[in-house]
Amino acid sequence: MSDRQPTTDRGRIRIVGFDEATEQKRDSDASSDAADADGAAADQSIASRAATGIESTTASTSALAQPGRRLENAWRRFRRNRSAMAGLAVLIVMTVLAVFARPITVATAEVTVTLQPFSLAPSDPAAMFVGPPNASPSPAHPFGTDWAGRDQFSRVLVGGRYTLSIGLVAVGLALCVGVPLGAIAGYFGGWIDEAIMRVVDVLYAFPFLVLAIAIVPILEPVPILGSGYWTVVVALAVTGWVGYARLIRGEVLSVREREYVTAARALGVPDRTIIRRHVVPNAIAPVVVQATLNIGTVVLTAAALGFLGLGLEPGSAEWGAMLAQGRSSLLRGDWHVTVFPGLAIFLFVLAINLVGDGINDALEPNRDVDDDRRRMR
Amino acid sequence: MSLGRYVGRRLAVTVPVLFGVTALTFSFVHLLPGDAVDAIVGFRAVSPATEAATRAEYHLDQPVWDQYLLWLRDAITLEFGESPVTGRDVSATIGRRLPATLALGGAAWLLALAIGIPAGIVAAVRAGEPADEVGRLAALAGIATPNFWLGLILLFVFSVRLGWFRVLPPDAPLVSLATAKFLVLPTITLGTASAALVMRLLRSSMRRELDATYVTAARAKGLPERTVILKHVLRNAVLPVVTVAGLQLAFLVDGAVVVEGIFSWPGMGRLLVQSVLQRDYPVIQAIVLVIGIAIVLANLLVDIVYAILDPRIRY
Amino acid sequence: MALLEVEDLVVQYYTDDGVVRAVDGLSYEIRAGETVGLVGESGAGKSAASRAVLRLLDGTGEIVGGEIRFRGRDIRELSADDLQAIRGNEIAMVFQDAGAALNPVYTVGEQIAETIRVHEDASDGEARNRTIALLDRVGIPNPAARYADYPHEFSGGMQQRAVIAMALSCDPAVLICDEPTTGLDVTVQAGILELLAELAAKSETAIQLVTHDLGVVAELCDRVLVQYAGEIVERAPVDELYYDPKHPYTVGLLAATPRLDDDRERLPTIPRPAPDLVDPPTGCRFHPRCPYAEDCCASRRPSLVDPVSGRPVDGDPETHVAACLEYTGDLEAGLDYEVQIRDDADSNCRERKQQGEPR
Amino acid sequence: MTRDARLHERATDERTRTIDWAALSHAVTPRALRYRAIDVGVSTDKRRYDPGEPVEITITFRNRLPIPIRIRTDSPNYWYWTVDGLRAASQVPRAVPDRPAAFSFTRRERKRFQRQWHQRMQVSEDEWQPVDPGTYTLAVSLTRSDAAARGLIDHTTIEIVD
Repeated sequence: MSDRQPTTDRGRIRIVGFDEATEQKRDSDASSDAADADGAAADQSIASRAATGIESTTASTSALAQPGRRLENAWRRFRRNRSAMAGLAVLIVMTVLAVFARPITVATAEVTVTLQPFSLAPSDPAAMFVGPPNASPSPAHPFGTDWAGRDQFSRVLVGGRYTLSIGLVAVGLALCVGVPLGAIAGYFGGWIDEAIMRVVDVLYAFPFLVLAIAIVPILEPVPILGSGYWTVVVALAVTGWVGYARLIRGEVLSVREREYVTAARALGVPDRTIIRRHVVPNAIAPVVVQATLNIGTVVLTAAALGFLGLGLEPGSAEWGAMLAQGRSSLLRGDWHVTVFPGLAIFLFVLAINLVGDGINDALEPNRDVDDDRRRMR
Repeated sequence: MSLGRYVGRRLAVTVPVLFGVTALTFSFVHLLPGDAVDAIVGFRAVSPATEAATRAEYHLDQPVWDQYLLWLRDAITLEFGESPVTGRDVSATIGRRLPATLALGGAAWLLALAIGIPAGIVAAVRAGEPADEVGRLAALAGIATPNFWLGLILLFVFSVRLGWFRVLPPDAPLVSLATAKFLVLPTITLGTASAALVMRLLRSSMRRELDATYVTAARAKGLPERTVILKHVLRNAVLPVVTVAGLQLAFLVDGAVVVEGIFSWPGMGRLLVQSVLQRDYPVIQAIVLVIGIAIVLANLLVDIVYAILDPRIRY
Repeated sequence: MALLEVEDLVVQYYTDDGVVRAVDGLSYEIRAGETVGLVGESGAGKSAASRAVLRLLDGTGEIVGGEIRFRGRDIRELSADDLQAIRGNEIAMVFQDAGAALNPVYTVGEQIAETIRVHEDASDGEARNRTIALLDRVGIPNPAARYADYPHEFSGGMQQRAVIAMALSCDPAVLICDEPTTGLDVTVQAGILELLAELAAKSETAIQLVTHDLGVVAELCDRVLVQYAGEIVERAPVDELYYDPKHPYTVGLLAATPRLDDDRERLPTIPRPAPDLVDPPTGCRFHPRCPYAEDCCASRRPSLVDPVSGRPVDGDPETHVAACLEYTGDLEAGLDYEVQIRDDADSNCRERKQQGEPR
Repeated sequence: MTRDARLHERATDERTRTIDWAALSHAVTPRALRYRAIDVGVSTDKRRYDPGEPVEITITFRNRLPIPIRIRTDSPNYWYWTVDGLRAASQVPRAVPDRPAAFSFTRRERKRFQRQWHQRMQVSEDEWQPVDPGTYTLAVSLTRSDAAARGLIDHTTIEIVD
């Protein structure tokens, strides 16, 4: 078989007639020739099927058709994600419980304004000996009491305030620092980029918690930070911004090269406007995802600080601090003191992770969140 | 570009970062409100003679730039002086604590890999099957569990209730059966979250690689399925896991700070917390410096290992 | 007995929409040393058919019927170990995208040597030497040095040559090439085709060449199988197929092939998209797109017959057969097309063939 | 090709999701509820057809519940349509493996598929015959032996008039 000469003269072959026949058939189709009618109809149906694909009607099909409604579409995708919605529900419940745990009042010298009068928690979290010390869970004290006879249930509810607000505020502050710095570094490049990124590299050399621990004694003597709450927040923000700066710089570097940015530059739009209007909005999605996931990290770190006895005043109803107090009770065999605050942290961090994964899938379905997680920590 | 030149370029970037780390650590006492001497002696009232001696010891009487260089010189020769709080030599204290932390961290790291890698492989190969579902839920729980809580629970169940792992005799040598046995709980506590991260990461990167054409091509060559998975897929899938190794180290150090406290393990983390509570600044400074440099070097090492594993990176 | 015999092969994929019959009753055989082309549009099930030979179907793909006999043994019945012993050793595959078919983290040499070590009792040194010889054979310059190069250091054409070297490493009896030149530059394509042609001419390896490009087939193949909607519609020695195509689908494909001296304003194309294999047309599957289709085409499925005698296929794979009702005398108007041979020197010199005058 | 696109979508979905809610939902949903959740429907574009005119058949499966539902089927060919009881208008049985598989729906999902019937019956491997004018029943059923008892079928009638 192999000794055959290859066909070299195929360049001279031409088919005549097929095309003409095709044209004829088209014409006859148009005049709905009976013989060809069903064949033609079959073709149409095949064509229409190929065009529409297999229609599996879900909300997204119509939504995707409309451009410029990214957030709305993202929300739709998010809503269809059951785990993310479950996580969100947990977060909402925890927030409501924390807010309505005890009344919130704003006191000035003369007047006291009550912002929120409800009180879900049965007793003041700081009140001692509302029950016997180290009591096991009972109807009166569903989560038991700690060594000082304080009601654990009330303390866990109120403790959510620390955790939730520290997480939100610290991440918010870190974003305010990290996003502008990272965007500037990525957009302008050159020595500005070098300078900012070297600082980022240096801060990156220190583990999150170690740096926060080391900063606490520096911040504590600063008078305006007061009770220790802000010490913790600032310590976490100072250590947290580097991750966002790094992340958004990388995004900006790729967005910067897109046509619409070049076009805006060519039109003489000021750099500030370009960064604000064009670059950051297109680079922000992974940052939003990271920020959400980082609330979990920050909450864990804040709880660790509380657990180590750093930052907040001793005896605060913060979940980490409560766990630290529970350690000695635990060694005596009283398990309940540590179970409930720990469970609360666990639930919160779990929910944040579910929501973060959901936001990632909603904003950028093709991006793997674990890829970013390794760029942050 | 050869591997050697890649390493050279990478080193060139590392040096300024190392300087930055030392500078930041140095400026630590100077960032404190008030006079640095007060910070160093721990905000106590001291005699003028002691103050002058401290000033001289820490070169506080010289311009800041010279102070830094002198401090750096001392740091390079591991001369951190004495702790004003305990009066002990800082280098010697750290030298005693460091092996304990390395032992705990190393054990936890090995545990994380020993659980994370096989679990990740199994979950990826059996994606969608019960083994995968269970693994994925376990990983999620592992990431969300605060390690101090996990430590307390383990302590309660295994030490208090079951009495398996009792307190460590204070004079037990680091390399001994008693120590190894005692280390079981802290290692599990510290390694769990890392194992979960490794598993998740490896699973998702293996899933991606399994779809690649080279996998079909490897099967078409007649390689056994084992070889296809362990030689071809795993080698590619492990790359993203290597990139996290540096972060994992930072993560482990963070964890060690907490876990050492729970289990009263005499390591650097516990020393750091004690020093912060006692405002023992020279010790804090030395610990932070050691950790910072260790992580910078570890990241350098990770990048080199990555370049060896991924030939594309060198070009 | 032919080397590779595929008989009545059926491959199915399962989707929510129903069963996709990617390959529906495919039969062919390849004898030692010959080169057979499998031609058709994308979506005709060519790749599924060739991957099924090594049981390498992806996703939900499954062989549900037929036999694939290699040297008389049914590949479908083989154990995993026996199958591995055949893959890469007796039957090897060349993939379409060479860049993706090479593992990026191993050297090209290692990936070739690995195949040799798996199948033969060769030492590392022997495997290495043989690999270098193979790289040389497929036309990679300076093979000893390139042995240690990684895939990304090779150009696209060189990667394809390396993949061919990998497939040849154990002197396979059958080489299945799945679109080996798609996605390459024209000049690089020519080089690869030359390499394959040389291989077909000089070695005893049988080649199954899967492509949508009739030009590639013309240069390499001894025989051609034309696949449409999972079925073979025409089978012929290569010259007969080009000079005397019998099935309207083949005619359409030929008409749509661009030529160097083309003076036509636009290329004729076969109208309408290929059919959905979830719900293939009744009768002749080509009838909705066929310009010569008549009523009977929708209700009777033509089988492969000798166009002259109208009798079903005999055992000889060299026989030119086509599946069109024209050849069983069922069409009234016949097929009206002609093949013109245009001579560069004298374009008036024509060989005119008129098909199927009304009987 | 749509199949590739869908496989890809499935793969990414499977990669990123945190919890397999479909499996969880399947595990906790009572069997009777699962069957009742799925609504099977078949419709045509018209009631009456001229001879030879293709019949456009639309098959719809709908999950009424806001939870994912999986239904076991006797074959990976999850469903089939019939004309007067003949599968896919054919008297020739098709080789479909009879191993169990699962037809999966996301919450409130509606799957819609189209088929065409050219008013021809397949009478043998290679032969189709046009049908005579008259009334024909088009039906769709999940591939389960108890589909009728479980309500997993639907049918409609059309008329072919000369």
